Formats: sequence, structure tokens, C-alpha cells
Amino acid sequence: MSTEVSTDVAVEITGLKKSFGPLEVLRGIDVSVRRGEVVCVIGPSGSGKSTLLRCVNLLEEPTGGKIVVNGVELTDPDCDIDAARTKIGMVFQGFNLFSHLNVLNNLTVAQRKVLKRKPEEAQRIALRNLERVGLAEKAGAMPAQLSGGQQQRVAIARALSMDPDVMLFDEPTSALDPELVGDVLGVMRQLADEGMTMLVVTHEMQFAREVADKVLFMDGGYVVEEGEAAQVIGAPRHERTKSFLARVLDPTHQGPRD
Amino acid sequence: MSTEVSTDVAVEITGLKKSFGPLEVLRGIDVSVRRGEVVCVIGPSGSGKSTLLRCVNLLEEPTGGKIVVNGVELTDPDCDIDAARTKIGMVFQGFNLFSHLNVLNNLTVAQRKVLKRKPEEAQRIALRNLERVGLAEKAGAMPAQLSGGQQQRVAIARALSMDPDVMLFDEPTSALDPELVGDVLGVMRQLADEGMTMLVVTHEMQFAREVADKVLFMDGGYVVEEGEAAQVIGAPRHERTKSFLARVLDPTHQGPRD
Amino acid sequence: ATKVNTGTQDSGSGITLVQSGKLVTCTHLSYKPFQFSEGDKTVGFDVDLVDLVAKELNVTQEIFDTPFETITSGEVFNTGKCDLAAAGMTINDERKQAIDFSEPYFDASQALLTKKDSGIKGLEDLRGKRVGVQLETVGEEYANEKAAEFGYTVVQFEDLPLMETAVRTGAVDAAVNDNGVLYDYAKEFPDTEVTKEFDTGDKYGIGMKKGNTALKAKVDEVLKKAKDSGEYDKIYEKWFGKKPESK
Amino acid sequence: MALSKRQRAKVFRGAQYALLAVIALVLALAADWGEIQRAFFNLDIAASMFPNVITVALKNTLVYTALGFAFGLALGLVLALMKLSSVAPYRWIATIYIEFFRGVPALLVFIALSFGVPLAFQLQFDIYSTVMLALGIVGAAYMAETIRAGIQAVPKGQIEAARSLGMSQGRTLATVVIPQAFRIILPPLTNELILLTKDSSLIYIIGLAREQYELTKFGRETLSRSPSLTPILVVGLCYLLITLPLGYLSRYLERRTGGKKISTPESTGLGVSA
Amino acid sequence: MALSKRQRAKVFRGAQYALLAVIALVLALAADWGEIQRAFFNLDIAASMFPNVITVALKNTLVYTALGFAFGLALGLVLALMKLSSVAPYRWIATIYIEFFRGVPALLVFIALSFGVPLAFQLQFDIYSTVMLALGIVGAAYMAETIRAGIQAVPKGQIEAARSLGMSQGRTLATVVIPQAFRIILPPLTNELILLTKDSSLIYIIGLAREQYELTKFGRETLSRSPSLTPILVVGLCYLLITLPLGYLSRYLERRTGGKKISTPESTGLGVSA
Ligand SMILES: Nc1ncnc2c1ncn2[C@@H]1O[C@H](COP(=O)(O)OP(=O)(O)OP(=O)(O)O)[C@@H](O)[C@H]1O
Ligand SMILES: Nc1ncnc2c1ncn2[C@@H]1O[C@H](COP(=O)(O)OP(=O)(O)OP(=O)(O)O)[C@@H](O)[C@H]1O
Ligand SMILES: [Mg+2]
Ligand SMILES: [Mg+2]
Repeated sequence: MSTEVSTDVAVEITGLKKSFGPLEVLRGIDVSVRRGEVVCVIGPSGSGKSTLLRCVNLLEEPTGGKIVVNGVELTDPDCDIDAARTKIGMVFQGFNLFSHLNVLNNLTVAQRKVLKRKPEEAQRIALRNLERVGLAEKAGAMPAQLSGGQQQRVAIARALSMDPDVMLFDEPTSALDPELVGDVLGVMRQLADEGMTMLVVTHEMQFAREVADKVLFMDGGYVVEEGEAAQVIGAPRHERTKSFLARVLDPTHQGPRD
Repeated sequence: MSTEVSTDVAVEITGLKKSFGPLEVLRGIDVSVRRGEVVCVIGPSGSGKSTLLRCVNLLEEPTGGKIVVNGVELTDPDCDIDAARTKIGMVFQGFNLFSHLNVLNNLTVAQRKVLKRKPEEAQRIALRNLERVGLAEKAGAMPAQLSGGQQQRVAIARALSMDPDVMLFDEPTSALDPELVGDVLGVMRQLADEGMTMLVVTHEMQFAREVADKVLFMDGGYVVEEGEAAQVIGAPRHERTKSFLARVLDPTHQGPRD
Repeated sequence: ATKVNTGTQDSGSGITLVQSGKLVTCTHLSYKPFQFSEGDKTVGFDVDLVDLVAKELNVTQEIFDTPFETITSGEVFNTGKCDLAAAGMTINDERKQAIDFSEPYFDASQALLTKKDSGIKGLEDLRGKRVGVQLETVGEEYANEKAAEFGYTVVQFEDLPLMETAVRTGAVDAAVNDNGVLYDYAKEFPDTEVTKEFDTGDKYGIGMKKGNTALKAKVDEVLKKAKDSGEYDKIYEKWFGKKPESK
Repeated sequence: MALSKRQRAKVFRGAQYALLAVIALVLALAADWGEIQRAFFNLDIAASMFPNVITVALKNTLVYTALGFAFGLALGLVLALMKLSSVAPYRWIATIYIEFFRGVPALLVFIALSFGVPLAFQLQFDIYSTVMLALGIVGAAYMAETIRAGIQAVPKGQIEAARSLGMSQGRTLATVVIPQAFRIILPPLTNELILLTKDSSLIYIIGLAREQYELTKFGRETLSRSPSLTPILVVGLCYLLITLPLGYLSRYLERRTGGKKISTPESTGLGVSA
Repeated sequence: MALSKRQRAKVFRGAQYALLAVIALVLALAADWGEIQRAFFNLDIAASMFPNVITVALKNTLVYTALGFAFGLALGLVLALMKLSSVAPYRWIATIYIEFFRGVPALLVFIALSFGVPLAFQLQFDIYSTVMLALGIVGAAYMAETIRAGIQAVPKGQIEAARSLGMSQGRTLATVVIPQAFRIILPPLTNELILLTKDSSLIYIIGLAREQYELTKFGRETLSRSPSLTPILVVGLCYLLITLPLGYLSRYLERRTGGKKISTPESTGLGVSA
């Protein structure tokens, strides 16, 4: 299937462009994530963060540019994108657990149907990953019976069950009540510590500062600033980064809105 | 119709009780609002503030106690409650403009159908009140074409068009975007300055502090604390008032939730 | 789905039946006393006659109820729904173009059913009134022919019972249909009466698919045998309470 | 791997088109085209139906439907108000009526009404009254639940605002609730007009004079004279002339009113509520 | 003022009860009770209908409806997928089919199918096939739009989650979309089963042998022997035996699935979309 080339770079995005009709959302993005690296993407609403992430596993078809994940060029028309996606875990803002399946089946269905794992093996892997996110005892529950934080942790475990090389997170905690955010961030931090390659869109500056190896600031379809977490968040160079961070970090001193 | 007794007390609530089935929401409330006075009611969610207000114009039927507005006992079974309500303006959190009528007709319909005013007179009064809330130019608009703040100001004008003796406000700004709150509070402040008797449920502490003659703090179906605005908000005596105000005035230093 | 007319071959006679072992008879219920329901069976004069044919063919008769217009237009034969049709059906030229008939087996005429004491004695009393008929019957044709002359409105009903009931409810002032069925109805419901017969000289025939000469021959043969043997008279008396005046 | 997913998708799409072509071809070869033309598109027969199919049949279908709809709407409004009444017997009567007439076929109702009721009550109606009653009784059962749902879909805040301005319950109903409910129920009501148009095909059962024929009866009549499907096709198109524009209207109205969904028996099953 | 509002309300309520009583009284006096009993509740006639009304008529109604529903569901699913297809001709065919068969009365379809099609194509079907085709063709038009709406009501996030786990489009459809759509459409589908039960009253038009009678035909037949409304009432109650429980089921299922509303033609008018 995919010809895996051993390389230090997990995700390589070059000149990525994406338009929705006349709306140019990504205007030429270059990003490179190395194996084991945690990269956080920050930026104002509508700047194209989600679109970037969704392009990485081709949920959105790029209009231009090249995306290589683990040596496989996804933008090649002949790429087996379904196979490639099994190696790219994705966690959504809205959890998107399969609402008609219980937690365990949420974790096993793709293992069985896509990776063709045996039921017992799939279940074993599923339970191991549920344990990783601290929800082993919820294996039999239906998604609707879980809190948002628990659902999101199950969603992470579901992605992990496919043994991905890269994990993509799109604002995994934005839809959560404040007191449930911590659990999810904790799981993500633990993942990072275990050496998972991660590309994370988030508004949690504290998390970015502590966990990210690199932070990208996006605005208007461009990567405006890029660098170490401490530098981009602590001492931003660009005016737009500064004003964004001022608003996010100190919302009460926000100026009057239009 | 209503036998108006000249008295200094506009609203007199004695021993008011209200249960919804087994749930006792008001457990004996005594409140007295004097003519021209502005009374603000504050308290945590579910403490019964809305229920209290809705009892004052009998939108909820009290389970016990007595309510006298302008000398008319509303809780008397033989009271003409429809007539009494024309003297009590009510402004809702959700505006509740009649969605099938334009702004002008929202203000004239009850004048014509209930007070039996002539169309021209009703229109004149409506336009005067629209001017009071700064929306004279919106007379022809439909409610759906207005912003939340504009809708709420129209709702206030609608209530004022009935020439009420007392105005009840139930969290009039809670459903508004932050930048629209000011306009509505401005109109209310102006009303207070003009000497309107007002009973206001609000979370806007700044407004309560500056405008209210008296502040009631409700919790668990009782009035826990009552007094001058500066005292209740600035120097609360009761423990529950203190913790409530701490949470409302300084949300960032809130302790961990359960 | 099977192709039309691939039924079983009756050895020797050249008769092909649409369903093996069955003689399927199309009719339009109810047409008392020619065919109607009694208990959970369909019985009547026509049914007994066709039973003779079925016996001769060594099969059992099955009654198939279908809208009358689909019989007279030949649709039921062309779509292979039945072998023959016995439905108190008058032989006339228009129908002969669509289907084949056996030799006549019953003499009938048209008659007028009214409510008792309505004062309606004939078509001349019906000016400005409503006259019920049954869809696609000779009675309908007759009533339509005379409508202009006598100035009444023709109202069409789907079946005989609906038409007869309409006379009782007053929805129509009178109804025209074959004398046999109307007398039978008036006997059962004494608040109605037959006030007039129109001598149209109708003759009933058993219908079948155009060109099905083998079956026609068999039916004619059975009818003739029955008349000769007196079996026909017995059946006639069973359903009409008297012997036939002529054959 | 011989084919990438993308190539396979292309092949798959090609296969779909090919399948379509093959089916079309098989149909074309298998069918007897002469017979089909005679059966479906016999222009002589079609021509012979005009102008009566329009001036008599289509007109009558429209008139019958309109009569039934008007009566059904009035009766439906009464039933809806009864179902919302505080007087329990009214609620029971309305519920039984609605349950019964929604649960049995319209044909059965028509037979009962046109033959049973006149016999039982010694009443006699003219054709228009009978049609109005028959279609109206069936239509009222549909519409009652729609109207009730529409009334209940008017936001509570609207009623509270009216009451707190001093309007009485009746005044609130007339000034605020009914006008707003009406806009909510307009789309489903249009839809029930379509159902009623189709139900009007059953009134032949009550017995019709020639100039009272509606479309289906007219089609059957022509069919029995000339055995071809053409008459059915012609009257079928006449029905579409009514129902398609109404369908568009219903969807347009629904889009305009923001697609506020109400729970009516059409969408949720027989309305069973005590 | 003589009466307070509250007193007036009491008087008003009293008046409503009084009105009810008066209407009941008038009806009781005006009607000919003997005749009504004979007309509606003739026990002899009712008794004579058993057991055949159950063992033959009700059974056949159930069988016919089930056959039509099964075929209609299969055809409806195909049509729904065609309407969602990326291949335009499939969408056109499905749209035309749905528009046409939703816009014309079922009776017309039955007439066309039982007499027109066999003539045109020289095919002959047995009774069960004809019934299955006739009811199924009508039912498929209802159900196609329901199924399409149900499929489209499955949240996009569910599909994205499945795709990002590496499932192919077909696998996603089978594993995630169809199972979830099925739960959404179960209530409206139950409802369409009710409509189909009622439509089965029209299949007498295709011609039936005695042991093939369904309820309405059986009732009419009994009616012709004994002109009383009793047969109609008896078969009416038999229909309710089917439709009322289905109605309850539909509402129960809808409550259970959280009353997620989908836009189906039943609730929004004829589905007209290109
Ligand atoms: N499927 C789509 N069709 C059309 N426009 C889209 C689509 N998806 C996104 N957009 C537009 O693209 C722009 C960028 O969207 P995107 O969701 O990537 O922003 P974002 O940075 O993730 O914002 P947020 O922080 O609000 O999630 C927005 O203007 C959005 O409206
Ligand atoms: N119609 C009702 N039926 C049953 N319970 C009700 C009803 N209205 C209110 N309640 C209950 O009464 C309690 C008090 O409600 P109320 O709306 O008066 O509180 P509140 O102080 O206005 O709260 P908030 O600040 O959230 O508006 C709540 O527990 C609420 O659930
Ligand atoms: Mg986003
Ligand atoms: Mg409240």
C-alpha cells in the first residue's frame, strides 16, 4: 500500500491553498511537523485553522499545494487516501462519537472493518486505549450517557486504537464546560509525553505554552508567525499576534467592539 | 374598574408563597415598593426571582399570600386581573415582541383593543414612547429586523404605552450581546430618573448600585437580605449574599465547581 | 410474471385455461340474483350455469370480482385474469367488438325502480329529476338515450347495490337496470317498487376472449344440453321462483 | 495495487452510467413500442378528451376539493379548539373523532356518509353538500391536528406578553395566537389540500351525473370506451397541474416561515393524545 | 361591574357544559334511535361477518399492506440513493418518479397498473404480485423522500469521523449512515405504513376473488347484502385495530429518538427538488 519512507518529518505541508468558491481561506501554508513534535496552531476565528487541519487528512480537498504525511503524498491523485487516513488520528471539537454504538464498539468498529483486526484483538486494543484515557469502566456506555469531557476522551481513545502516526486535534476542548477541560488536556499532555506527533488547534494558551514544541499563529489564511511556544506566546513579534494574544489572555481589558 | 386608593405604596407583597407541584419556589416573601422607588432583586439562578416578578402581575397564580398593586388586591378572586394588568408593565428577558406585527402595531394593539383608545391617539402615544427609547425611526420595522437591544427597547416602549404605574423587568439584558446592554440600561436609568416605580430582576450589579433605591437578595425562596444598594452590594451582611456577590463580581477568582 | 395465455391445455378440446384446474369466472358483484354473496360463498343463477361448464371441463369454478367496465371492454381477458365472464351481461354490438359471447341464455328487459308511492310511473314523470344507472350497463345506455327526450339527469353508480341504495336514500328519484335484479330488490325492500318495464328485448350471454372459439363451443354445448335436459329450468326456478316463460 | 481509490471511483461512476445505458437499452428492446405508444400516448384518444377533461373534470375536482377544504378547515378549527379546551368532554369528542377518521380509509367514510347516514337519519343532501361533507369530514381530521399543533407552537412568551398587556384570554387568542398559528400551519395546510385533492378521486362512489364527473371518474369513463392508458395519463397530468404547484407553494411557505417544524400527525403518526 | 373576570370565566365554563348538554339532547331527540341502531349496530349483521372479517379480510389487508410496504421500502431506498447520487440522470429519474406518484391519486395508479401495464407489456402477474407492485409503487414515492431526508439528517460530523478513521464511502454508508438514518426515519416510516394500510382499501379495483377480499371490499360486499352501516362500522373498527397501535408506535418511537424532525413531503408538501 503506502510506501513508507523513513524520515524525520511526520507532516510536510508545502504551499497549501484552499478556496471555498470565491473565498480564499488558505493562501499558501508551509508547515513541517517532525516525528514526536507537538505543534499548536492558534489564531482568531475564521483564520483557517480548522481548514488547515482538515486538509491534512484530506477531509477538505486542497485547491493547491502538497501534503506529505509519513512520506505518503496525500495530494497525489493516485494515493489511497482511505489507507493513509488510518495512520492519521483526528479529534473533533464536537467529539463525533458514533451515536448508535456503545463506547467499546466506537473503538472497535474501524479496527475490525478497516484494519480487519480480529474482534478479540480489536477489543483488547480498545480496552487498553480506554484505560489510557481513564475510562475503562465506561466500555458499555452509550455516548449520550457520557459527559462532554468523557466523550472527548473516548474520541481520543478511538483515534489511538488505529495506532496512528500523527494525531490532529481541532479545538478539542472548546465545546466543553470549563471544569471538564482539564481532564482532556491532561490526556493530551500525557500523549505528548509519550512521544506522539501532534498537530493541535487550540485556544488554551496555557497548554500551548507548556506542551507545544512549536506554535503557529495564523491569520487571514497565512501563517503569520511561527516559533517556540515561549517566544510566540510570551514575546510575539508581529503586531497581529500581539493584539490577538492581548485579547485572548486578558479579555477584560478588551477595547470596545465595533 | 379598579378602585385606586391614593397611597404611598405602589406594590405590597405579603407572605407570598408559590409552589410548582411539590417544588416550593417562594416560601413567604414580603416586599413593599413605594411610589417612584426602584427596587432591584438579585440572587442566584433558581432562587425564585422570576417567579416573584411573575406573581406580581399574576402570570403565575400564587399559592398563598397577598399582592396589592396600587391599592388593588390582585389575589382577591373577584379582582379584574386583566384591567389591573394594564397598569403593570412587564418586560421579559426574551423581549416577546409580537412577531407578526410591526413595531408600531406592537405598541398600539393593546392600547386599541384593551384600553379602547382611538387609532390616532394610540399611534401618537406609541410614537412618543418610541422616541423615549430612541427608536422613532423603526416604527415600520418588523421585530425580526431589529437587534436584540432594539427589540428590548421596543418592548419597554410597548409597556410604557399603556401608561403603567409600575414597571417589572425580568433580567432585561441577560439575552443581549454585551455591547447592546448599555442602550437598554440607559433607557431604564432614564425611566428611573423620570420617577417610574420599578421592580427589576437583574445581574447588572453596576446598574443596581447606581440606580436602585433598594436591593433585595433572594435565595432558596426567601428574601435573605434587603437594604440600600450600597449596603447590600457593597457591604453584604449575610454569608450567602457575600459568596453570591463574590462569584458575580469577580468570576475569575471563583473556586472550583463541583 | 408469466406471459399471457400460458395456462394448461385441456386435453382434446383445445381449451386453454388461465389457471390450471380452475375455471375463472369474472363478474361484478353484487348482481342479485345472478351472482351475489350468501354466507361466505358467491351464489346465483349465473354461478349455477357456469358450474355446469366447469363440471363438464372437470375443473372447479372460481369467481373473480372486477369492475364491470373491465369486463365489457375485454381487459380482463386480454390481461389474462379470467376465462369467461358471467355477469348478467346483455349481448350488444359494442361489446361484441371487444369480446365474444355465448349463445343467449336469459331474456331480460330494462325496468324502472322507484320509491313506493313516488308517483313515478315512467320516464315521462322524471323531467328535472335524477335517474340512477349502473356503470357500463345496458340500462345506462338506455337511460342516456332517452335523457334528452324526457329531460332527466343520469347519475352513474359503480355497482348495483350502490345504485339501489341511492333510490332508497333519495339520492336519485329512480333507477334503470335489468328487470331481474330490480324485482328481486323490490321484493326484499318493500319501500321500493318496479313501476315500469321497457321492452328492450335484451339477451344475456356469457363472455369470453375474442377468438376463443374452443371455449365458446364448449359453453354453447353445455347451455344447449342444460336447456334440453331440463336442468336449466330447475336452476331458473331455484332463483326466480317460477319457470321460464320461453327458452 | 492495480487501481488507486480515485481511479476506482472513476471506474465506479463510469459503471453507473453504463448500467443506466444498459437498462435503458434492455427496456427499449424488450418493450413493444408500437403497443406502448398505443397504450400510453394515443393522441386521438387524448384529443377526444378535450375540452371536457378541463372544463368539466378538472373544474369539478377543483370545486369539490375547495368545498371540502373550506368545510374541513372550519370543522378542523372547531375540533382543534375542542381538543385544547379545558372542558374534558370536548377533548374526548375531538380525540375520538380525529382518531377514528384518521384511522379508516376515506373510501369507507364516503360510503358510510353517502349511503348510510341518509338512510339512518332520513336526510337527503344534494351532490355538493354530500361532497363537501364527505371530503370535509375526512379533511377536518387531518387539519384539526395541524391547527392544534400550530396553536401550541406559538411561543408561550407571546401569550404572556399579551396577557401582561391586559388582554383577556379570548382577545389573546384572536389577536396573537391565531394569526401566528396560521403562519406556522400554512405549509402543512397546503399539504393537506394536496391530500384532499387526491382524496377527491374517491367521490365517484357516491354516484355522479356526467357533468359532475371529477378527473379520475372521467378518466375511467374514457378508459372503458378506449382501452388505452392514455386517459389515465391525461388525467394524471391534470392532477399534477394542481398538486405540483401546491407542493412548490408549501415548500416555499415553509422556507419563508423559517421551516419551523410542528408535530402533526402527517409527520408523526396518528395523533393519539388524551 | 356585576361580575368579576373570574366569575365570568366560571359562567363561561358552565355555559360550555350547558351547550354540550343541549346539543346532546337535540341529537338524541332528533334522531330516530330505532333506525340508528338498525343502521349502525345491527348485531345480527355484525355476527354474520365473523369470523371471515378477521380470518379473510383483516388478514388479507395485513398481507397486502406488508407486501406493498416491503416492496415500497426496497424501491424507496433505491430511489432515495438515486436522488442522492452524483450521477445526474439517476437524480432526474428519481425526482420524476417521486413527483409523479406523489401527485396523482393512488386509485389512478392502481387502475393504470392492473389493466394498463399488462396490456402494454404483455405481462401477467398473479394477484399478490399486482398488489405488491401497486401498493409498493405508491408507497415507494412516500418512503423515498423520508429515507432521503433521514440520510441527510445524519450529522455530517458522524460521516467525517468515519472517513477520518479510514472508512471508505460505501463502508461509511453501511456502517454509520444507514443505521443512524434508520432510527431517524422509523417514526415517519411507521406513519407511511398507516397510509399504506388505508390505501389498501383501493385494491378491489384490480379485481379480487372472494378469498382475496380485503377489509373495505368485504365491508361493501356485506353492505350490499344487508344495507346497514354496521358492516362499515365493523370493518372501520378492524382498520383501527391496525392503525391505532401503529400510530401509538410511531409517536412512541419519535419520543424515544428525541423527536428529531426531518423534512419529509408528508410534513412539507410535495417534494419538489431538482
Ligand atoms: N465548507 C465550507 N464552505 C464555505 N466556507 C467555509 C467552509 N468551511 C469553512 N469556511 C470558511 O472558511 C473560513 C475559515 O474557516 P475555519 O473553520 O478554517 O476557521 P477557524 O480558524 O477554524 O475558525 P474558528 O476558530 O472559528 O473555528 C471561514 O470564513 C469559514 O466561514
Ligand atoms: N412553570 C414552572 N413549573 C415548574 N417549575 C418551575 C416553573 N417555573 C419555574 N420553576 C422552577 O422554580 C424555580 C425558580 O425559578 P425562577 O425562574 O423563578 O428562578 P430565577 O431566580 O428567576 O432563576 P434565573 O436567574 O435562572 O432566571 C426553579 O427551580 C425552576 O425550575
Ligand atoms: Mg475551527
Ligand atoms: Mg429568571
